[in-house]
Amino acid sequence: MTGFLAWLTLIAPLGAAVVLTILPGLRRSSLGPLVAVGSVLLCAATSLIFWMGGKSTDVESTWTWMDFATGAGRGIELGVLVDPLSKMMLLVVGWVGSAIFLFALGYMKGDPSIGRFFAKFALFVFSMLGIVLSTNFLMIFVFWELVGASSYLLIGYYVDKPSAVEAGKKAFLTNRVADFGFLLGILMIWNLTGSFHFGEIEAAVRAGKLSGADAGQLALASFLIFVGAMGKSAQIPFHVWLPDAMEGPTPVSALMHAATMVAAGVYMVIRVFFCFEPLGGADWGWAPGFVAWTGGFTAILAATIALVQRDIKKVLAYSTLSQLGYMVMALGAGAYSIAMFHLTTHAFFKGLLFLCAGSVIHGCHHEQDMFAMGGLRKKMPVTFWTFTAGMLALTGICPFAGFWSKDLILDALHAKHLAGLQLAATATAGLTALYMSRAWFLTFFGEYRGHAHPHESPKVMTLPLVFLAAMSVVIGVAGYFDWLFPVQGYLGKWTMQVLHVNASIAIVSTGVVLLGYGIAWAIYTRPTLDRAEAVRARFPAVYDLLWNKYYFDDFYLWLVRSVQQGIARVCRAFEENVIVKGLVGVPVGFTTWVADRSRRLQAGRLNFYAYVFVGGVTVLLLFLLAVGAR
Amino acid sequence: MSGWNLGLALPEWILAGCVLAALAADAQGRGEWVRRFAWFGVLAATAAAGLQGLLRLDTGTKLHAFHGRYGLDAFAVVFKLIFGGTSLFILAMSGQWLSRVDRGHGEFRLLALMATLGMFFACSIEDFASLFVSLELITVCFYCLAAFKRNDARSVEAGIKYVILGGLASAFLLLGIAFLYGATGSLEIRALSAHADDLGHAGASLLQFGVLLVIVGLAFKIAAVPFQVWTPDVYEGAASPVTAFLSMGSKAAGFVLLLKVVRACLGPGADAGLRDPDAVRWLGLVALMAATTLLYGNLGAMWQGNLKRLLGYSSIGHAGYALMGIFALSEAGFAAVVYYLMAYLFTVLGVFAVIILVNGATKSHAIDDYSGLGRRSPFLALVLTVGLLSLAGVPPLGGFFGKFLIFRAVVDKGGVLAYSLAFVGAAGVVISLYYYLCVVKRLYMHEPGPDAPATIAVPAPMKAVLWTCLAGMFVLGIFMGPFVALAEEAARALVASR
Amino acid sequence: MTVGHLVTLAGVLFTLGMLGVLSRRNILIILLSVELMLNAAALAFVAFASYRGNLDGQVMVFFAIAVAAAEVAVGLALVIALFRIRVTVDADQVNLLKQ
Amino acid sequence: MLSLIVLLAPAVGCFLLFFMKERDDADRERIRGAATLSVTASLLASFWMWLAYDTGGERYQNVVDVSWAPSLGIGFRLGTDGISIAMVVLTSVVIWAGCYVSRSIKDRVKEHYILLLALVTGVFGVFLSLDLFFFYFFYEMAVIPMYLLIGVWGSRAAQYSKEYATMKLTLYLTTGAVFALVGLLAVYFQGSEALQAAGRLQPGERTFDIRLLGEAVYSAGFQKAWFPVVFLGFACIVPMWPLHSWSPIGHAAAPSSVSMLHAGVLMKLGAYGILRLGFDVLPLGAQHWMGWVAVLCCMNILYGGLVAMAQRDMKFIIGFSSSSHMGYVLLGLSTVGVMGVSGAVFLMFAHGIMTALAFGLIGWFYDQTHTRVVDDLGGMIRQMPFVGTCFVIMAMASAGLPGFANFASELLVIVGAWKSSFPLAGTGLSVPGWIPTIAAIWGIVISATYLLRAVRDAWFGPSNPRWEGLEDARAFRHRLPFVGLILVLTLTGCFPRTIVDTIKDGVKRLRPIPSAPEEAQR
Repeated sequence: MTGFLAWLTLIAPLGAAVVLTILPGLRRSSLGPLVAVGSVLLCAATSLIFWMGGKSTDVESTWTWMDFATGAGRGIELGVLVDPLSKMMLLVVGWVGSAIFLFALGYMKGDPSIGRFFAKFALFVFSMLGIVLSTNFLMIFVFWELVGASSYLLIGYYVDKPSAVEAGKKAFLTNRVADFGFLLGILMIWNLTGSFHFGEIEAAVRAGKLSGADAGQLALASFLIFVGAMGKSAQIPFHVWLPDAMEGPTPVSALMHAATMVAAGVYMVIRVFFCFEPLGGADWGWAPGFVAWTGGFTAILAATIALVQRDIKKVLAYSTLSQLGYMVMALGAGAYSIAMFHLTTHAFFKGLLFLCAGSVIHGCHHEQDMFAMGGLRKKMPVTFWTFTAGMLALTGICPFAGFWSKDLILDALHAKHLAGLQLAATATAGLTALYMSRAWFLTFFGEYRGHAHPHESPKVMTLPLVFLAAMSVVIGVAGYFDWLFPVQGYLGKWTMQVLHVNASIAIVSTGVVLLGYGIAWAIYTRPTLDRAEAVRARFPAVYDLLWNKYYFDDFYLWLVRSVQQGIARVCRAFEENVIVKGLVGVPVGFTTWVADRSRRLQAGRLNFYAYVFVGGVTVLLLFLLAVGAR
Repeated sequence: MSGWNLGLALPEWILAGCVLAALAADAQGRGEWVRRFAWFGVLAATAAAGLQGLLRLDTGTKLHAFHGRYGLDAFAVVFKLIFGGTSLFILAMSGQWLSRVDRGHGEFRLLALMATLGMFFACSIEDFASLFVSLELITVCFYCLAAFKRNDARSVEAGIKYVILGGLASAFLLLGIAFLYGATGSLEIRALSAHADDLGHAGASLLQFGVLLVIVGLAFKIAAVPFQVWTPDVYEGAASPVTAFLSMGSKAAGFVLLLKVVRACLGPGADAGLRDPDAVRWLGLVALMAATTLLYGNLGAMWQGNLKRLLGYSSIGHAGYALMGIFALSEAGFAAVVYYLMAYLFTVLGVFAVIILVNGATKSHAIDDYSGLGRRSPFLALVLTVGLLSLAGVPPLGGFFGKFLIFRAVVDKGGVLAYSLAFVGAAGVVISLYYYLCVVKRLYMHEPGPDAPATIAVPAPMKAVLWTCLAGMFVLGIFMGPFVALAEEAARALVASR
Repeated sequence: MTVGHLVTLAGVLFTLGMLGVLSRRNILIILLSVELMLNAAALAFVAFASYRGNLDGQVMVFFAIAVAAAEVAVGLALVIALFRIRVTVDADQVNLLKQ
Repeated sequence: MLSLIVLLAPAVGCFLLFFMKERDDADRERIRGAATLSVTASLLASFWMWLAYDTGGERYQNVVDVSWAPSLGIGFRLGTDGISIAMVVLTSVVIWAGCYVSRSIKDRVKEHYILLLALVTGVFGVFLSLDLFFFYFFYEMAVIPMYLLIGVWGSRAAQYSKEYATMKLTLYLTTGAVFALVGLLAVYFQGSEALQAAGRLQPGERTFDIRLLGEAVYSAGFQKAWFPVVFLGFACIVPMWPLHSWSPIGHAAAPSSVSMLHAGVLMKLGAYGILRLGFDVLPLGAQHWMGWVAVLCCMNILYGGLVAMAQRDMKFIIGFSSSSHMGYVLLGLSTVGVMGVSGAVFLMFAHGIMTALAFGLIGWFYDQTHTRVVDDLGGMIRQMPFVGTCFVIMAMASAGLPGFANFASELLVIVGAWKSSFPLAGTGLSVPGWIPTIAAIWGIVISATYLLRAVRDAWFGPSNPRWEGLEDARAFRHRLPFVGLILVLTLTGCFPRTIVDTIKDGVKRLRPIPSAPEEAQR
């Protein structure tokens, strides 16, 4: 029964997307978007059923996609795997997704092609569910590509905005480059363990069949798989596409670039954690270390860039990057359950923050620059309070969700004696507090600097805000104390060891956060923002570095424009000259030359013809005499 | 062997009778009767040859007349049918061409009839004397035909060139026959194969020298390199129906005689005149001639602006392919040559029929004047295109299957020489496709010139010729079963002939 | 006079005729040289006939003479036609058809 | 019997069209109707054959055997096995769509359809014939209609005139074909001798029957010597790397329906020829030489992709992307393993449909804008939403998005090639499987790049005032071909087993393929 339910959850959003694309009538009617929202609500409902069912609902059913012997009697399969990890992720996708879909109904009301938007949105949910429920590497790669494609379609939704189309292409290509590494990793793992299926690979790795050389190869393979995760979860070298992805409509940014899609990378690493710690003992090889340090760098870097952003969605985007860095640090430290817990809490409060930003933008008639807002707490009270709840959760103030999951990560780092990373994490917490409170003060305090007249968003938009705010308060506590939402014990094999918030670390982190609030209060509550200008004036070099995002974009642009195009032009030149003129030109030229020469033979004069005739006879005679004279 | 049994040479008697009757009618100035006698003569002769073939189909052996000087077997019957068909087409075409010429209708048809008689006779020769006579009869008739347009400098020049070079070739041929006669003591072609080993050193070299000179004479007739220099000029100079008759009739006659001589001295049978040490040399010689003829013909044609001259070069190329068939020196090889000539018959005559019609309207043979023919008269353009493609050897047309059989025979022979010849043949096909497609390009992809005439009228007999050629090309390309059997029957008869 | 001598004579005559064709510019002389070559061949026939002792060679001579006569007749007619049009019998002038 | 219908339907259609008059538009409609009817007949017959194919049963099904020239061993033998069924279905779908797309041809419509049907008859003939002679007969027959179609109805291709393009294409194909002919004849003779020795033929009797020639035992030396000849003859139509310069120009110059057929089907003739005559008849030669092909096809993939990136004409981009995709097919073939070769055949099918869709769409907007240069086609998606969406779908499929047949087949090729090793004949060393696979995967990234850039430049972005008046494919018969192709692409993409099982059944029986069932990595 649960197998059928799982397949239904997966197929429902696809059905909605297909129906909306095929039937233009439905797409144009107001009923269209409801079909898509219905399919996500169904997913939320089934995720709850699975959650309630506990152990009894763990099921795995497979369907042979193509039956070629890829090892251990298995062909290339698509399947559905419901186990504690995927149940938790289903909850996140289902509930956060439903909230965001409802919000989108309101947000996109005026848009002429709303049906097309919801078709693509449902397609995205289908691909996300595919990743969550996948049973083997090939299937997860298939849906990995689908998620990349649907993000391309959604980011580039406003087709006549060239920047949106460019951002969509950038997102797709960066993901595709990372997927290059991912596929290589998959193939290497298949080479080592002889199968794509997660269960069989884990058995092979656990059985310790891998000798010394294989362990090195497995480390390389796991690194390549992590490259795939870096692409999707926007870690350092592949992070450039996430900020530009803000070109898409806000519900897209909320669902994809905050809650679910970016989390897919973390989820996948948790799903195949056995590749990262083959020997189980202290010696983990270099892969997990690399993972941890990537997370650390991303966290710090993104936090610093967020300080100088003027667009509210960009701030939240870099905040997401920073939080993803946290999760990846947890993965590096082996604290998979804690990373999953942080992923869940982050999904809720980051989704909330994005929706609040959406509501603010909607209110100020698509104005996204914080410096053109201000004093909105009076005009948009619900948005203000829900934004505050989200901010507190994000920065990690005690009762709110962020506090519990972030501090557990700090404890995990401490337990693993990774002092450097722990320091970086704490610093990031401070910076997070700084830029979030900066955004908070600029948007909601002081006078309204814009020229639109902001108004509170309608009920259908504020309701999800309230729901998410409530969740971001409750979920932290419930998860930590294993009350409704048992994180620690629930994930079984993914739990390294049950951790408890260490009082001293908690005090230090809260102190740093409050420090951040104080600094932001000092700078950004002045009515004329003169102090903000003063700070920028004092450190011009630092400001420029941060504003240009450490010149990653410029480096990539140079890489594409000169290196790649250069090679392409060289190839084209090679094609036109060597192949067309050389390989083909030379024989043709030779033939025409010979033809021209032989034509001259017909000189037209009679005696000459007689000469040719007699010459011919002599040549034949000589040939006969010369070749094998008797 | 003995006995006159004159009845056997019925087709030749009919033709000779009609020639005399036509002469008499022409003397009295009744041109109409000359035409009737010509048509009757060719039709009756072909019918007779066909009947003889049917009647004696069962007996594998060869029948003789004139005391062994005249043989009749499947090989002779098949080629008589080919020559009969050719001259029927030529008579129809010349009828169309003569309508534009005021004088000399009678002479033209007479000469054509006599040439046909010579060809019929050439099929059944058994000895070198009749070989020489039939060859010369054909050639002298073509001397006059080539120069038929007396007041056109180019036609006369063509005639003169043909006469002088033809004379040179006949001289070499005669000397060759003399040496063979000296070596073997008898004029029989069969004698070549019988006496080879007991001639002693002097006799053998005399024999080889004689064979070489005979091959020189015949090579001139089929326009193989290095004796092909005359072909482009004569083809361009002579009138279109004459060029058609030259490219088909005289070339096929040359091949008939060459096949008989090659069978006797080099042929596949154990009783070949030139035994192994020499056979390799002669094989190399034939291969060399085939390859150079092939390449010269195709390369020469690449730059031609005049369609008739282009067809002259292409006919050299086709001689090269037929020589490849002879190079194979096997029953399959000879069958391939016979089939190749069958396919060549319909193809080249179809193309020349179109040339005559178009020339009648545009008064020029330049390829540029053919531009846009596809729009002006689609049927002519279609026949010309199909003809050119069949010349190039593109399926589903006869030309392709002819070339296919030739390649099959050459590859069957095996050995480095054969494979390299096959690859040269392959290159030839590609080059030939290029210049044929250049003409096709003119027909369809270029717009008609400002002064180009509108649709060209096609009188009834010419329409019949065009449809028959078109049908012939497709039938020989697709339903090739029966025709292949016919060709193999002829080849078997040739190889088995004693 | 053995066969060898006669054949050599025929060969010499044949070569002379050939040289005449190659070098002379007047078409009539060229025709003449062609005739000479044909007769040389006929001579060779007679030589071999006497050597072989049967009459086939002799008969062949008649054929050769008949053919040579036919050929020269046509050749002369053409030369007259050429003269009427081009008023020349010079072989080098006869080069309208080339390339 | 079905194979006869598939072959004769277009042939009869082509013949009947001769007798139709083309005086006014009503006639033209009747001509189009007749052509489409004859093509639909072969479409239905091929689908019937596909559905009625019983996996695991007789190797060659729907066999027709008529002796044609018995003394030479030529017989009119038709039949299908797993591989040829996939190709026949591909051809019928592409020509069916091609006939609809050809509606935009206005002048000399009768000749256009006659030549189109003749071309298709040739292609069907190649895929169906089990006789070496008729295989070559139909293979050569397809070349000349292509020449006239491009020459008369084609368009300028960048700096090359259409006459140059079509002449180059025809000469290339003919050179390859004639080169292969010598090899085929050698196989014909050697095979007949081997069969005579094995007693399956009377002494002196020879046969062109591919089934028998496939079972003859050739000497290893012979196979190794003659495989390159046959392979190179067919490789220049695939096109393999150094011999590919005709294909992009040919694509660009051809009218849309012809370039659909050309890119969609003609390029598969070469690969099919390699499979049917190279692999099945000369297995040792295949295993010996295919290592080099793996190296060359890396150039095919990377080089084709990079040059496509520097192109500005849309048809050139698709043309070079086709040669890059055919690189995958060659990689799949060079693995000489069940998964690799099945992936290659499935990719031939998928790529055929996808390229046909691409050229159909390009043809649609080219007829109105008369320019294909990507820079001056801006923001057309506003005026042509339907065609635009189809183009994006096509670009996605071409870039290897799952859910389309291209991804599934490329996956098979890559997984198949990963573990196989490629011995380099003559040098003794062998290339490990992962090097060409890395090039292949990187090729996917490159293809995504230039396709999305083309889509962005041509379709998205601010709407260019020049293209105000463009009208979209609204009428049903205008949309039918595109919808049909996308449907086939998605159905075989989501449920690949429907066609891959048929192909696998055909590939398994090829001689060089190791048939060990538990052959894990192959």
